[in-house]
Amino acid sequence: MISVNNLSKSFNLHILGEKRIEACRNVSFSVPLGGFLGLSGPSGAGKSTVLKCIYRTYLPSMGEVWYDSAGSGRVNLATLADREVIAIRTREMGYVSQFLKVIPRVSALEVVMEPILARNGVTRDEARQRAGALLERLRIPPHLFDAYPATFSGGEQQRVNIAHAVSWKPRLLLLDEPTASLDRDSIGIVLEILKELRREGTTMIGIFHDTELMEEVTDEVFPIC
Amino acid sequence: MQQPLIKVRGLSKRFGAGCELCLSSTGPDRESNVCPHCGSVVACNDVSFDLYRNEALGIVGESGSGKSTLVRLLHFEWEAGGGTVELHRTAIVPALDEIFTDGADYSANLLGLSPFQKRQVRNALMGIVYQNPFLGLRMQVSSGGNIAERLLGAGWRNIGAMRKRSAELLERTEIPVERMDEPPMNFSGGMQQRVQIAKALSNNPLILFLDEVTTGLDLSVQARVLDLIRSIRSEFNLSLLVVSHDLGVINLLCQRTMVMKYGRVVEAGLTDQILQDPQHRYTQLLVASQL
Amino acid sequence: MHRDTIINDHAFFRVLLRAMSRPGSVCRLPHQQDASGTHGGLTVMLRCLMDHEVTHYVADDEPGDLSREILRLTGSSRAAMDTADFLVFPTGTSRDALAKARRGTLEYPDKGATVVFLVERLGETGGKAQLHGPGIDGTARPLISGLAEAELRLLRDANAEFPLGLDALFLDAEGRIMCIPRSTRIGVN
Amino acid sequence: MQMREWLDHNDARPGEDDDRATGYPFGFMDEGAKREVRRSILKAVAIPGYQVPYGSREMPIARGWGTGGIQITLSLVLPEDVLKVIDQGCDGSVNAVNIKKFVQAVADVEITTDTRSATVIQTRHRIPEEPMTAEQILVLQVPYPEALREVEPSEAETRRMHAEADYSRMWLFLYEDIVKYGEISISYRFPVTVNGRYIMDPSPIPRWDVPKLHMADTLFLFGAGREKRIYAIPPHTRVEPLEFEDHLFRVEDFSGKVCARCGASDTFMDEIIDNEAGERLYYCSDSGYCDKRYGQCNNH
Amino acid sequence: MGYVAVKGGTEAIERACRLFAHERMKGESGPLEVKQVKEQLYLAVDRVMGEGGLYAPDLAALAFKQAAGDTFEASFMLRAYRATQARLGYSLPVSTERMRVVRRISSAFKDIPGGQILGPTSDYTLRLLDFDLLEDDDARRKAFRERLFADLPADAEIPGTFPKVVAILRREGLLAEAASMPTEELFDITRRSLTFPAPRNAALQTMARGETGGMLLLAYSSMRGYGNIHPILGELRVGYIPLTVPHPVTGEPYTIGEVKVTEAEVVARFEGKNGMPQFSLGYGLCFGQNEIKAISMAVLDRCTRSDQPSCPAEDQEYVLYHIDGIEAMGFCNHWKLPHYVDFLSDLDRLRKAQKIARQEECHADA
Amino acid sequence: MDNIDMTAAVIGMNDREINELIELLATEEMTITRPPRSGLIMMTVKDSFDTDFHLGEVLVTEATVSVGGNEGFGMVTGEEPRKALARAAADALLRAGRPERLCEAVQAFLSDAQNRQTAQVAAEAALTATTRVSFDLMPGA
Repeated sequence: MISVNNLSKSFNLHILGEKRIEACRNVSFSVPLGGFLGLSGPSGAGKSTVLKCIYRTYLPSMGEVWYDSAGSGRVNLATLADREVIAIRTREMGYVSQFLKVIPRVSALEVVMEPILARNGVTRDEARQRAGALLERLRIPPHLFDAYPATFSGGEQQRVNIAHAVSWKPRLLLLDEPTASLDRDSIGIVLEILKELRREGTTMIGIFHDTELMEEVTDEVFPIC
Repeated sequence: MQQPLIKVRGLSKRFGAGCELCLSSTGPDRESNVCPHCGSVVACNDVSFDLYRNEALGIVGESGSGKSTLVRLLHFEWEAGGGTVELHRTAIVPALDEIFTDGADYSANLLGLSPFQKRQVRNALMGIVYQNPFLGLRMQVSSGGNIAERLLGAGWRNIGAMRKRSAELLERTEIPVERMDEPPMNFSGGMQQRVQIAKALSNNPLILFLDEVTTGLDLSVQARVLDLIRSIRSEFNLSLLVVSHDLGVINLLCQRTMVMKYGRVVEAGLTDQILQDPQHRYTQLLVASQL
Repeated sequence: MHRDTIINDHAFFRVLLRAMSRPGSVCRLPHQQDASGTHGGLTVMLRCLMDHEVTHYVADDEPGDLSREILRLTGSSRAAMDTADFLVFPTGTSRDALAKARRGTLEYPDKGATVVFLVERLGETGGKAQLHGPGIDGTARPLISGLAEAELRLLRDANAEFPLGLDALFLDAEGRIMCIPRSTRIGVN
Repeated sequence: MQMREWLDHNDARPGEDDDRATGYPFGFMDEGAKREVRRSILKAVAIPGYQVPYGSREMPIARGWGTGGIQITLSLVLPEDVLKVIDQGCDGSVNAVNIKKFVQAVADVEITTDTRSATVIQTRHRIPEEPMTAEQILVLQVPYPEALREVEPSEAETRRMHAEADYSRMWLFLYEDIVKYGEISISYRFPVTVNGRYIMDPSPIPRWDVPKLHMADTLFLFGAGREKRIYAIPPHTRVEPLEFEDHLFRVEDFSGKVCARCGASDTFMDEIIDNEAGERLYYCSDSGYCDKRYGQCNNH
Repeated sequence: MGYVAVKGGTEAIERACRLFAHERMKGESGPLEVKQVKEQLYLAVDRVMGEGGLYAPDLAALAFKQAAGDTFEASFMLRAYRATQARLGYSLPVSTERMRVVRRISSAFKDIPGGQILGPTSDYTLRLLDFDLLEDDDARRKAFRERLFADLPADAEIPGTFPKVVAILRREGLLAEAASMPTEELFDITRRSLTFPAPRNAALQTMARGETGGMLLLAYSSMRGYGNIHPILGELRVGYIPLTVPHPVTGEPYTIGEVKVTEAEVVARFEGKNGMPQFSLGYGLCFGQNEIKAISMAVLDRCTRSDQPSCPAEDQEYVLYHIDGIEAMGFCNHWKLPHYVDFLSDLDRLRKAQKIARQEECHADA
Repeated sequence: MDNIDMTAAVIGMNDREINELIELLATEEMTITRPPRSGLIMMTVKDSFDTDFHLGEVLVTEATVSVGGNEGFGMVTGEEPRKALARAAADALLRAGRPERLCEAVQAFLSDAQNRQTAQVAAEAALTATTRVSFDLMPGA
């Protein structure tokens, strides 16, 4: 479903005297539909870079990222037009970062409702119900639903972040250390949710701090060095 | 794939007599938009982009980059020096029938219309919010009157109906309706911006131009205005063109961004890519100094 | 200028004014001693309006006699059809010149040209075209014999974007005039 | 003429025995000036409500005293015309008398105070009460031809507004009035829309007279000498005062007022302070009409 | 009380006109000859001709006498007079380089080619009342003239033409070239109504017949601070220029007389067009000797060419619409005419608005 | 004698002189083809940018006179019917070139007037010249 061919990414820092930083080099792998690939490697090896290149937050320097899109057919995400990338992000591709990108002055519940409302074509009430259930499952106490996540603890923020990413059931989900700041119980719940998603057909690529954990959820681990 | 609502190609504007060397002597590489040979200012040159329905496109750059010029050209306030702006058929309203030839997907070049037709296009499709509320509002005229002016321009002739509509919009933009008959002069900067937004929304526009709308406002006030813009965007199905020198504003509102410098577009891309993987030297500087 | 000539110009203008403010109605010009034939009546009529400050164009005027006559009597010089202030069509046809004549600008619509057609005969009723608009009480259907078939349609097209347009004046062989200014809506098939 | 002959006739120094007041040509103005005015009048008639700029000439009466109206009158007047001149409704008013004297001297016309028998009426600030006919021309003197000047001082900008029919600021002005005062505060010079296109200043006539412009039998010509504009309303032309669906145009209210002289109760009235106690009396503003009614009452 | 509408105005008007004439005549002095006005009050005559837009010294003197010394009224009479006169034609364009100079100074340079010629001017007189003029008579005048001509130095001669100071600046590239000015259609404001932006030649024509005081006021506002023009007089000239028309038959230049004019060229702050900083020039020219007007005109010419007007004197429409003395005085005077109807209509509106306000108060109280 | 001088000479004449000149001219058969009439000439000038503009109008008088089929044109500034006529008549006469005796007399008359005027203008110019500021060079300069 997704195949990365010879992906390289380097940064050209014009303002630091044309300094060049190589972030990853000649990475190739592929993931079948419904598969879950883990990326491993030492810190600084370029695992996050690969995910960001797939999501197109980074522009790949070389190589291809072929993706079998439900809406647009087979496309190369490395060179796809911005508007189409947005379309794929909107309809198919989710991304969970290490930290919640806090949208100011939006309540926890609304953060989670927003993608459901925007993508799944359900009523506001239904979206609210789904978002509430998900948050509750991730052990966010209901009295925090209407509070702004900016005021939450790190763990709480990350759980809201995960809820936001999975709530709309994306077709492809990119996970960049989603469990890094979570306690053991919460990690368990997150893994359960990911397994459910897989059962419903979501393809995933993930980076996990904990190799055991990674091996537990993924089909295959691809080392990057 | 959806077709763009407006297609902008080669939009250019020069102030001054101009000479053959203007274009080659200005731009980001030359670190100037003033032609050293004839003194003309190349305010913007060869700008092309598409704006889609219900999307927010950011234009970022410092003052003199040409980003506000772009808005003035698209809003028909200034005469463009060159380029085309075409409108998709789906934007058609009865008053604009004539600018489409039978069956064409896109209208005639809007920049070539008569001033009268441009006014009709603007009245039917566009709204604008300026950084300086003095440009967008009549400070001595009541807030309700400010909104009514656009309705009057669209042919409304019923005081009661206009006041009802004004009240709705003011309420939506969180201005106390009992202050409807007060002039914006009496209001704080944030309130003035919200009256501007109400006025810009009065004709149910498809396209809303936001020109540095939060610049100069207190942080807390900025936040309220931005929240309002975010919520009306989806509510009114607007296409936004957001001009700002503030990457935070762009990041919050826009999925796609263009970076301008000395009248040229130096980089365009997904907003998160522009912020996290800026390509052009100038963008890198901008991002580095912002974060 | 002689007093009688001055008063004569006033009288011509009064008829012109009446005709222009009541489109479709046929008015008779004052009797003219020195008006020899149609052209004589025309130039004497034009004298109350034209001088060296304005230009004219005459169609179908190969040796240029009529143009010279206008210059002699009024001081108005000749200009191209797309710049002239007054256009004269002595044979009742503009040969599409109407489409090229100056229609003014939105800022200055008064820069639109005045066109004069010489026709055979004018009548108050019996015409095909229906005229509506300012100066007309209801509908006017003037008869214009000797006007080329296409002209009214050309005039209607030239006047489609009010206030841009042309103001037309028709003069017949017996010294009758009738006007169709740009404010008049012309219904022709 | 032989030179000797000329010398015999013109022996005195020129100017000494030459009565300049009567030495002026018919219609006073030089013919070039009249032609310019006439061309402008015809364009004005053809584009109802549009202000035609013209090269206004100086007249021997001051700018602002009716030079625009006079130039129109002088460029169309005929010796057989019967002229009526009114100012504020009154034939005997200072300015009216001056203008009458002047036109009579240079055009040899008959003067009347009777609206019915006049062929050309020049007026300042009033339209006669008696309905006018298709045979008459009413020439109005205009101090400010630009209705939009109220909201915009720049000529370049008002011209643009007219070009684009961009009238929302004028309408806004009325809206604000209603919000502030519950009533449109424009008393005279009430703006009108002519033929559905141009907003026009009807000259400083009271609102009372505005409806007389609508679908009239008469041609109205407006002359602004100082501002150098001529405009017109042809007969049978729609002239609609600016109004809102829920705030209609209204004329001055004279309900219950009766002319103390002729007894009319359906005319525009002058209000006269009768005594030091400030008691009011009302008289017809149209003195010619009042005279006529008064004469009829006293004869019967 | 009887009928009070203003009637019988005719008689009163006649009498008022006669009374005005009487005021001029009732004193004991002998009648003022028009020739005396023309020769002895020549600056007033010059001003009237300039503002009237008509060069006719005899008529201007007559108008000045008839107006009892009111220059507004007098120039107004000239304007009205010209409305009755046919336009016989246009002169050939004449350059002031052909001026027969009677006065010529520059405040930019100490000495200039041709020299500073002070000519007839009151600039250097002490503004003390000269009581000798009370004793003015033919004998004294004769003696004065004889004295004046008696001590003429033998070598007192004056060149036929003088080089222009601005030409010197131009040669050095310090001043914008003539070619920098756009070529525009020649406008005649006496034939056509001004339209904006007005071509520069129309602006110059308007100012040439503008009212001296009004132009001074606007120019002064710019010199003083509402604007930024600090004029240095490149050159000020007074003198006579020939009036030449094409001969009606041969078309050859045919000189029909001389016209006295004042010309001012002011040099103002430089501008950086075309990459090269240069001085810019303002130009003033008017009928007769009227130096205040010529300088004011030059300043306003420069001001109204500003790219971005920032004060009244730089706003072309503002300047050109408000400097005509005849229009301004006429309109000011017209407020003396009755406005009964307007005022009554005003009253009606005010009473209505008050009634509404009172009703609202009642509602609020209730 | 060219046109310019003739105009200047006629304009500079006083009433007595102009009457004398006309009497002199009227000894010959002269037809006034257009009697003197006043009117306006719009004076066009050039400013320092070579921009032409209209300075204002000048009151003039014009007339045409014919002598033996030769048309003479006279135009002078001011309301001066006699001067215009004299100017036109002199023009016509000198164009016709006869009678020679009269031509000579008129030329002599005009040239006398011109000489008187030239002297007067020179005297005025000399007076003006005395107001020239003389800048003495500083010692050592």
